[in-house]
Amino acid sequence: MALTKEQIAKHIAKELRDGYYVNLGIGIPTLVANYIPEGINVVLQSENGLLGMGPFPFEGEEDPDLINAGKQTITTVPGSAFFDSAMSFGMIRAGKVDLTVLGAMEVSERGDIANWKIPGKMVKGMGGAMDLVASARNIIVAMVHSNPKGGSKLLPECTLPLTGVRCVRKIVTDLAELDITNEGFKLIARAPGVSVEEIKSKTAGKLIVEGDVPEMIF
Amino acid sequence: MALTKEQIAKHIAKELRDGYYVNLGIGIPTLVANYIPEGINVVLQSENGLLGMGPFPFEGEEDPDLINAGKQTITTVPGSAFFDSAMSFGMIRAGKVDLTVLGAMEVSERGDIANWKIPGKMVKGMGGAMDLVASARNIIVAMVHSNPKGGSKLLPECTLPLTGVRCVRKIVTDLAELDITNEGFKLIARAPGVSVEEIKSKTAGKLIVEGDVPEMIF
Amino acid sequence: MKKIVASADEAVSDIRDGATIMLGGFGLCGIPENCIAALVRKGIKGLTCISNNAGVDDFGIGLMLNQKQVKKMISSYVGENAEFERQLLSGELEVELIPQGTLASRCLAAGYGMPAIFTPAGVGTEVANGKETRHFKDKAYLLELAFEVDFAIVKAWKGDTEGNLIYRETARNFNPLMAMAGKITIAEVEELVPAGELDPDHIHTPGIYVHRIFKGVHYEKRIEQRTVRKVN
Amino acid sequence: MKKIVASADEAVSDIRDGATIMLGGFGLCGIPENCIAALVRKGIKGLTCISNNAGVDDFGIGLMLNQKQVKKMISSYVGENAEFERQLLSGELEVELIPQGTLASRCLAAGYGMPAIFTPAGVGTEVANGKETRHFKDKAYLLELAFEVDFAIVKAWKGDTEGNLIYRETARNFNPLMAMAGKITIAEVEELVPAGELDPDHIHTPGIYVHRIFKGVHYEKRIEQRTVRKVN
Repeated sequence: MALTKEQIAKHIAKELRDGYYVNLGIGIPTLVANYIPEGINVVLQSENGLLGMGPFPFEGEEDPDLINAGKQTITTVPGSAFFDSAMSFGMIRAGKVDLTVLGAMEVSERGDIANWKIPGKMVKGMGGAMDLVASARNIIVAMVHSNPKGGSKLLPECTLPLTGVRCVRKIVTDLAELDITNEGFKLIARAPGVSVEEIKSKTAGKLIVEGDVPEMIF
Repeated sequence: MALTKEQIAKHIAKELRDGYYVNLGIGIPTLVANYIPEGINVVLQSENGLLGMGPFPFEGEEDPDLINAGKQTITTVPGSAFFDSAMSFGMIRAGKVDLTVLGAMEVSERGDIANWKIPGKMVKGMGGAMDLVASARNIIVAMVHSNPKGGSKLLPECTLPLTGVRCVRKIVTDLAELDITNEGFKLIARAPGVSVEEIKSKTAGKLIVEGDVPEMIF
Repeated sequence: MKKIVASADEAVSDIRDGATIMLGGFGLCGIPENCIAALVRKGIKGLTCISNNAGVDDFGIGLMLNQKQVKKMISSYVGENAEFERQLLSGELEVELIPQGTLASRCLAAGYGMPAIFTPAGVGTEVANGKETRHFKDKAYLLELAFEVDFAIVKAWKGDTEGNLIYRETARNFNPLMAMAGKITIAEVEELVPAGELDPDHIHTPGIYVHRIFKGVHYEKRIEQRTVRKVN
Repeated sequence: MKKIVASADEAVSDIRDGATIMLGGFGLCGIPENCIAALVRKGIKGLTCISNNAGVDDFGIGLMLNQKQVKKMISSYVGENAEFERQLLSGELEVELIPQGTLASRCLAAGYGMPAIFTPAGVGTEVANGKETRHFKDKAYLLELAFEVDFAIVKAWKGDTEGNLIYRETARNFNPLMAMAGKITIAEVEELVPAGELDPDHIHTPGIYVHRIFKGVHYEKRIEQRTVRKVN
């Protein structure tokens, strides 16, 4: 069975390590914050200028001066810090953010990512995505395996305009966890009940399957 | 009569305009702060990270966390701000400091300045001088006209290692006020009782004298 | 020299048709509401606006777009805004999209007197077109130039008569960077106090970067995405 | 992951002979007194020290110079220090002098992930020797590379358990810049408080840049030039 968005997020949360500074993109990545394993402390960075992002505020406690990069009202946790956008992207570029999770429209087998522009459609802009993918040491893409038309989003080459080149390290889709290797997409784990054959058929880029690929455990 | 250090400072203080941000170097330049004309507000910048430097503290009120670029204990005036060294030199480089006054060992007729290194002697370093002379929009040198051996400090070319090139705009010495022009040192004013001939004889670089050169008034 | 001006209208009085202006804020958070309203009243046209976003249909820079005052937007993310999209598709409006960190760094470069900076953002993408790419230790970077703008307009929480500014929470964002980048910088603040009332250790933008300051009024501080959690 | 360490000795325990370390402070103002004492106790040798100054004979980095622990100093201004001068003239000590603003900017570049910056400081002087000069709009700049250091050691006024730091007055100077530039950054603070006690708007160095923090003891805070005015 294909994973739900929540399960994709939960599986990615296993990558978190104690003390990590983490930047979570809009959409599925945001959900990762709900599944931080027990005993692990991570600090969430919001690239509009905050370390130590907390959950959404309770109704009536929204503060218009306190939003995240998705422009949502949020809160802070104890020990948070505010800073300007230059320092925010400065710490990202300097590799101080340990993990970045973001969505994508396409990922190539070399780790190129496209997630900001569809030719012919109104382009809203890259926001901070190009900075994040060019700089973060560890980039995980959270996305569904196939686009709405049923085409694979894991390709030999991206067809859409690129956001960054050779930067993605890992992809977690509704069907599988895959690492980007020099040889292509390496299958690390399958969604429960999803066969290697199904993943193979839905992955247009080169897929490497070594030995017995375990099922994810939730 | 040659000017005293205090008179050199007082004459330079006439260049101050209301609202100026000013950086004063060590030595004679520091004294300029004592002669700020009435009705004129200037803000003193200290490149170790302060805007709004005040006078020395009263005895017993010295604060070791509050020093100027000369490492002297100082105070602040109301409306001061602290910042780090990158921002401090950032505002200098960006031309936000209106006037810089500093000492020199030699100035050339093109406006080159040497004030940091004497070959054969222990070199202490340039500190912030190279940043200041390379960046300030308006640099006035305060110095005596001749070196201790009687040689001119206003030269066709500097003989000492340079601090900056073509950056000095004006020089006030114990004998004269001179502007740097495309043609050389232009005599603007004489110290009271000092003749054009004396200034000419003590200026090794090209000196331009046009019309009647007024005496300074104190 | 007094930096205090009486109103937003006075603060923007010498901004002319065709000017290039920067406006602080991220989304609708920390935007100079009073100055935007004054620019709309003033009715100047042909502006190039540098701002991370372009507002929404009826707030922020959207208000200027509605009056067709903007010739070109330079932003990292736009188009929460139907009128914006219409003008863009009809060719009335020009848009230059640049990565958010690059936007921030080009402001910083201007404020720190650095003519250009290197960033890896956009290497290998269409953002790199026409730009110099340079390698340092096997990593590729783009050379990006410092902004040069006539006016920067920012919003702070508190300010003093010397022009010192303090921002609040994530309303800081681009404001201190743009404050440093303007040839003329205009700051509107929620609270304006006499020099000496702000702790000099707490100041985010030293007054040397600020040329005009006034106390703004009637801040709406509209929330773009109101998200809440339920009380358990 | 706990950033708190018990002492200066624990904080510097893995700094080895031959390491490159940065030390915050300007003159004797805002220097990491506790860590310097621990480095002297530890007795490691062959250090390259990046710091704006080199202390005085019996305080600051001067204490490390006395023990001949320093192979090379990278500073903007040195030599308030007889032992320093002796070692320099005898060839025991190597010195690289760089303009103060360049020193600051090369730290900033490291902390902001910029491989290099351009500055006009030193153009046309011996500082420019061997460096790339480049013109932007007819003004010449030198290309200066970001620092790369193993350890940065800084002193702050207040810190919290997350590593957030606040500096006091001109004791800020190079400290926030060096804090950003270290692969490992060690902060000693006068007051160490639980997370949540510092106002997040007042923090100068966000904890992400700080790896180890401890409460320092017995600060001497020596004054280098005690200057006072007379009561009228």
